[in-house]
Amino acid sequence: MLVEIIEETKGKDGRRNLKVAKENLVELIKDLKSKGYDHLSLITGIDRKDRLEVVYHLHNMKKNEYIVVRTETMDERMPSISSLYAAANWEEREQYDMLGIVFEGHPNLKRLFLPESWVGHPLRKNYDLSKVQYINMDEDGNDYATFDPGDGW
Amino acid sequence: MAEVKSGEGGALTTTVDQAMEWARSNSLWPLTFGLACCAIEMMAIQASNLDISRFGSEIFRNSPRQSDLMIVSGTVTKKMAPRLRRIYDEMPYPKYVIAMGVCVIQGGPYHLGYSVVLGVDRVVPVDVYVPGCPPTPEALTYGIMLLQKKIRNEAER
Amino acid sequence: MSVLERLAAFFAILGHYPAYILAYFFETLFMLIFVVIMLIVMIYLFRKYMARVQLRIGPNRVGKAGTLQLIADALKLVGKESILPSRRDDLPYKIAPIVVFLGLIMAFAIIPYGDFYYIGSLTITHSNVSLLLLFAALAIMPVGEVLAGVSSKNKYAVLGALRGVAKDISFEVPMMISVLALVMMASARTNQPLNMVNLISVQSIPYGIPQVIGLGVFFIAMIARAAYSPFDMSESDSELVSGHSIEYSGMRFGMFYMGMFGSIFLGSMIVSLLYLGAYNGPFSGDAGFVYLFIKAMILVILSFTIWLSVPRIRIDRFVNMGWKYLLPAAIINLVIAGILTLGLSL
Amino acid sequence: MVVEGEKIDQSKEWVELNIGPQHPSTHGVLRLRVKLDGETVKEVEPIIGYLHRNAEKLCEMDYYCDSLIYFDRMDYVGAMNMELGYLEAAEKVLGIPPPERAQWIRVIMAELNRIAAHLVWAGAFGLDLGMLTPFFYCFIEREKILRIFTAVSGSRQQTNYMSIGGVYQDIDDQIIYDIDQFTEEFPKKLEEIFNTFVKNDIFISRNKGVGILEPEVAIEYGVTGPMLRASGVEYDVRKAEPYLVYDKLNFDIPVSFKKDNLARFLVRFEEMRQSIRIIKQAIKKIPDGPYFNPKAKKSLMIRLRGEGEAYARTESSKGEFGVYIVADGSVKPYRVHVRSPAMRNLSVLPYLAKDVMIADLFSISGTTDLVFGEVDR
Repeated sequence: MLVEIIEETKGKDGRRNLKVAKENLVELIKDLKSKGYDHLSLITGIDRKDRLEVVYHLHNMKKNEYIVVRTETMDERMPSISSLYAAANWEEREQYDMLGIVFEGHPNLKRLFLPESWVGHPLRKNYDLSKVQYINMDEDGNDYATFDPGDGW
Repeated sequence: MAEVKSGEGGALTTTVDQAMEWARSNSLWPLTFGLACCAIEMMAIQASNLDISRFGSEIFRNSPRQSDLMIVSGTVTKKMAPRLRRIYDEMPYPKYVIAMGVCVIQGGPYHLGYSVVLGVDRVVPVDVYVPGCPPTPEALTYGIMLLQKKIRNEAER
Repeated sequence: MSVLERLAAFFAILGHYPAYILAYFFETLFMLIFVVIMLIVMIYLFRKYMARVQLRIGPNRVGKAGTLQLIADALKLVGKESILPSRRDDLPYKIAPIVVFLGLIMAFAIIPYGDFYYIGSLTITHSNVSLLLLFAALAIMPVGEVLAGVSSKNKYAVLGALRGVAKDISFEVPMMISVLALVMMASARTNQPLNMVNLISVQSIPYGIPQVIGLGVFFIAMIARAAYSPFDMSESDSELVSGHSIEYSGMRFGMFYMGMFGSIFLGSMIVSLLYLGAYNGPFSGDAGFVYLFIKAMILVILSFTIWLSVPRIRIDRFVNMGWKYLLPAAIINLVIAGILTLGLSL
Repeated sequence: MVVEGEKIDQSKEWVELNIGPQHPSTHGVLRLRVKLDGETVKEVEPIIGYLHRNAEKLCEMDYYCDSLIYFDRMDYVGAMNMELGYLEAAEKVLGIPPPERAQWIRVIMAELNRIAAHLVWAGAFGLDLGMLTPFFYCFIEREKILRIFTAVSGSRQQTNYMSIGGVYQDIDDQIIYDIDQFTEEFPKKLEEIFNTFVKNDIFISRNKGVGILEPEVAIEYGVTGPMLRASGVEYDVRKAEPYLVYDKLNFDIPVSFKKDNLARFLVRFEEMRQSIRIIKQAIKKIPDGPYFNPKAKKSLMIRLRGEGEAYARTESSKGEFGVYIVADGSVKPYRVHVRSPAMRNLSVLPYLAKDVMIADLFSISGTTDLVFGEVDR
C-alpha cells in the first residue's frame, strides 16, 4: 500500500476493513481502483456523536474481492471521490442530505431527498424530531421547508 | 324517497339530482396516481381478478382534469403533499378522494418520522378511508362501493 | 329520391320553403342521433371486447350487462365542471372540441348509406364531387386537435399537437394517392368518378381486390387518422399524458373522446365504402345498408384488436414509414391501377 | 475516469418539460426535469425524494425484529427479497443463523417473489409502450403467487414472513403442493406472455438498439442486477457470494451482450425461467427440521443485542441489495444503511437518455425497473 493504514480489522461479515486518515483517503481509493476495485458499492456515514465516520464499500467485480475503507472526520468535511466513481455522486449527496457531511470537490452537492432549506440533518443523533418541519412548493415547482404549519398546510 | 326540496324546482330538481348522482356514482374514473405500496394493490383492482370496470371505474385517466376520483394509494410525504394538493385542485368538481392504507390515514408505520404527513386529510378532504397495510384489493373495491353509496345518498340529504 | 325530398314531400302542406327548411332540420337531426347512438354502441362494444381480450368481465353493474354504462358516463361528463385554464387562448380553446365533433358529423353526412329506401342517401351525398367533400371534411378534425393543443398553453398539449401535425402530413399524401387510383379506375366507366355513389356503382368487383396495396395503405392511414394504438403518438397516454386534450374536462373532453371513437367507425365505414364493395352484396336491394354496416363492424373489431395488441410506434419511425414505405406503395398501386384500367378495363 | 455525457449548451433556450411526480410512466413518484429540442431529449435531471419515508431513521429507533416492516415496504413488489436482505445482515450482527429448513423456505419465497416482481415490471413496461393487454396477463399470474404468500404469511404483498432466526411459520404439504402446481403451470403461461411481447415487430423496433449501456459505464455508476447482466457482465450475488443455500442449487445467470432495452427485457424473462428452475429443485431438496432458531424465540426477540457491524448483499429483483448494520451492543441498531439497487440504476438515466426521443425516454426508464419505496426509502 502506498498510504499508511492506521488499522486493519475484520468485520462480522468477514470483510477486510482498512482504516485510513482523511488526508490519505483519495489516494488509497485511487490506488484500489487502479487495482481493479471498479465498483463502488456503498458510502455510509455514521454519526459517532463526537465525530463522523464514513465507510466506503469497494468491490472488485472481476476477482470478486471486497474491501471496506473507513475514515473519520471531526469537522464534517470529507474529500469527495465523485471524480473517481460516478456512483459516488448520488451517494455523497445522500450522505450530505442525511448526515451533513460536506464532500469537498463534489460538483453538485445538493440535498438528494429533502429540499434545500430543510433545517438539520435527520440521521444525526442529535436531530430533534419534535421540531416538525413542513414542506411547501413555490410557483416554479421548487420545494422549500418551513416550520410554519399555517403556510399552505 | 326524498322529501321534496323547498323553493322552486321541487320534485323535478330532486329527480334530476338523483339522475346525476346515479350517473356520477356509476362512472367514477380514477386518476392514475400511484404513490407507494398500495399503488400495486390499486393496479390489482384494475386487473382481471378483481375487475373494477364492472362498477364503471374502468378508465384510469392520466390527466387530473378528466378524472373524478383520486385514490391516494401510499404514503404521502411532506415533499409530495403540496403536489398532491395541486393535483387535487386541478381536478374538476365534483371530485372524490379515497384514502387507501394506514399511511394515508394517519402515517402508518412511519408516523414517528420526520418526513411523512400524518394523514392525507390534513391536505385534501377525504370521502372514504380504507384501512390496511396495504388494504386488499377486495377492501378497496368495498371502499369504492361505499363511495358510490355515499354519492347516491347525496340527493336525499 | 333522397331523404331530403321525402321529408320535404311529407311537409309539403306547409309550403315549399318551410317544408324544405324543416326537411333540412330533420335530416340533420337524424344524422346527429344516428352518429351519437353509433358512438355509444361503439364505445360499449369496445369496453366489452377489451374486457374479453383481457380476461375480464367489463361493465356489468349499470343496466343489464352494463348497457347503460355509457349513458352514465355521458351524463356524468355533462354534469362535470368544465375547467377553463387561465392561460388559455380563449376562442380557440372553446371552439376546438366543437370543431373536432363537427368535423366528425360532417363526414358522416357525406357518406352514402346505400340504396336503402328511407335513409339511402343524404343531401350532399348526391353532389358531383362528394368524394372531395368527404376528404375535405376529414381534414377538419386534425385542425381542431391542433387548435386544442396550441391554445391550451400546456407543454404536453403543444407536443401532442406537433406530433399530430407531423403524423397527419405523413399519412395524408399516400392516402390521397391511393384514393386517386380508385378514381382513375372508376373514370374509365363513368364520367363523374368523384361522385361517391357513381364510384361505388361502377365497381363490378370491389376495388379492394385489384388494389390490395391501395386498400392496405388506406386502412393504415385510417388507423393513423383515428389515432389509436399503434399510431396514438399525438395523445399517447403513457408519454404525453393525454396529448392535445390534456387540459380539457367535462363535456369538452367528452367531445374529444367521442371524436376518437367516431373516427374509428368513420374510418371503417369509408374503407368498406371505397374498397370493400360498400352496400352491395347478394340480395342487397333495399337492405344494402345492413351490408355496409356488417363490413364496417368487422373492420371496427379488427381495429380494436390491433389497438389492444400492439405497442405505440415512435413518431420518427412513423414519419419514416409514411414517406419511405406508404408513399411508394401508393404510387405502385397507382401504376397497377393504370395498367389495369388500360389493359383490362375492369 | 468518470463517464459523463457532454454538457449541453446552456446559453440556448431549451424547452423545459417537467415530468411527474404524477405521470403514468414514472412508476410512482419520479420527477424528471427534461430539456427538449423538439422531440429530442437533451438533458434529463431526475429529482427524487417524493417517497422519502425516513426508514433508516426509524430503524435506529426500533428493535431489530421490528425494523423488518420498513424493509417490507421498500421494494414493495418484492417484499420477500427485502426481508431477506435485512435478515442476512441482522443475523450476522446478532449471531443467530437460521436453521437449514428455514434457509430453503427463504430461497423458495425469495424466488417466487422475484417472479412476482418481474411480472409487475413486465406489465408496467407494456403499459409504458402503449400495450394494454399483457399487463392483465401478468397480473393474473402474479395473483397466483400472492395466493401462496397469503397461505404462508396471511398477507398478500407486504408479507413480513421471514423473521430473525427463521421464518414466521412452517410450510406444510399443501403449500408445497401449491408451489409445485404453480411451477408446473407457470412456464407455459410465461411463454404466452413472452410471445405477446416479442412476436411483435413494433415492440422489437421500439427496444432494439435503444438505451445502450456500456458495461464500463454500468460498473462505474454502480448499476447491478438484470441491467448490468444485460450489458454483458456476468455478475450475480447469488453466484458471486452465495448466501442461504444458493451454492447447493443449480441455475444459470442469464447474460446478454446486446446492452439495449431488449436485452434487459430478455434477461428479466430468462431470470423468471431460472427462478422456476430453482424453486423446482428447492421443493424437492427441502429438508425436515426446525423452521426457526430457538435463540430467536418470539418472547426473546426484543432482547436480542447486536454486536459489531455487518454488510450483507443479496440479489433482489432489481440488483444487488445491500444492508449495512452497525451495532453498538444495545437492543437497537446504531446505524442501518441500505444500498438501493434501483437508485443506482436510476442514476444512470441521465447518461442513457441523452439525445433520444421522448418516447424512448419512457421505455428506457421503464427498463431500469424503478420502485420508489426503495429509491427514496
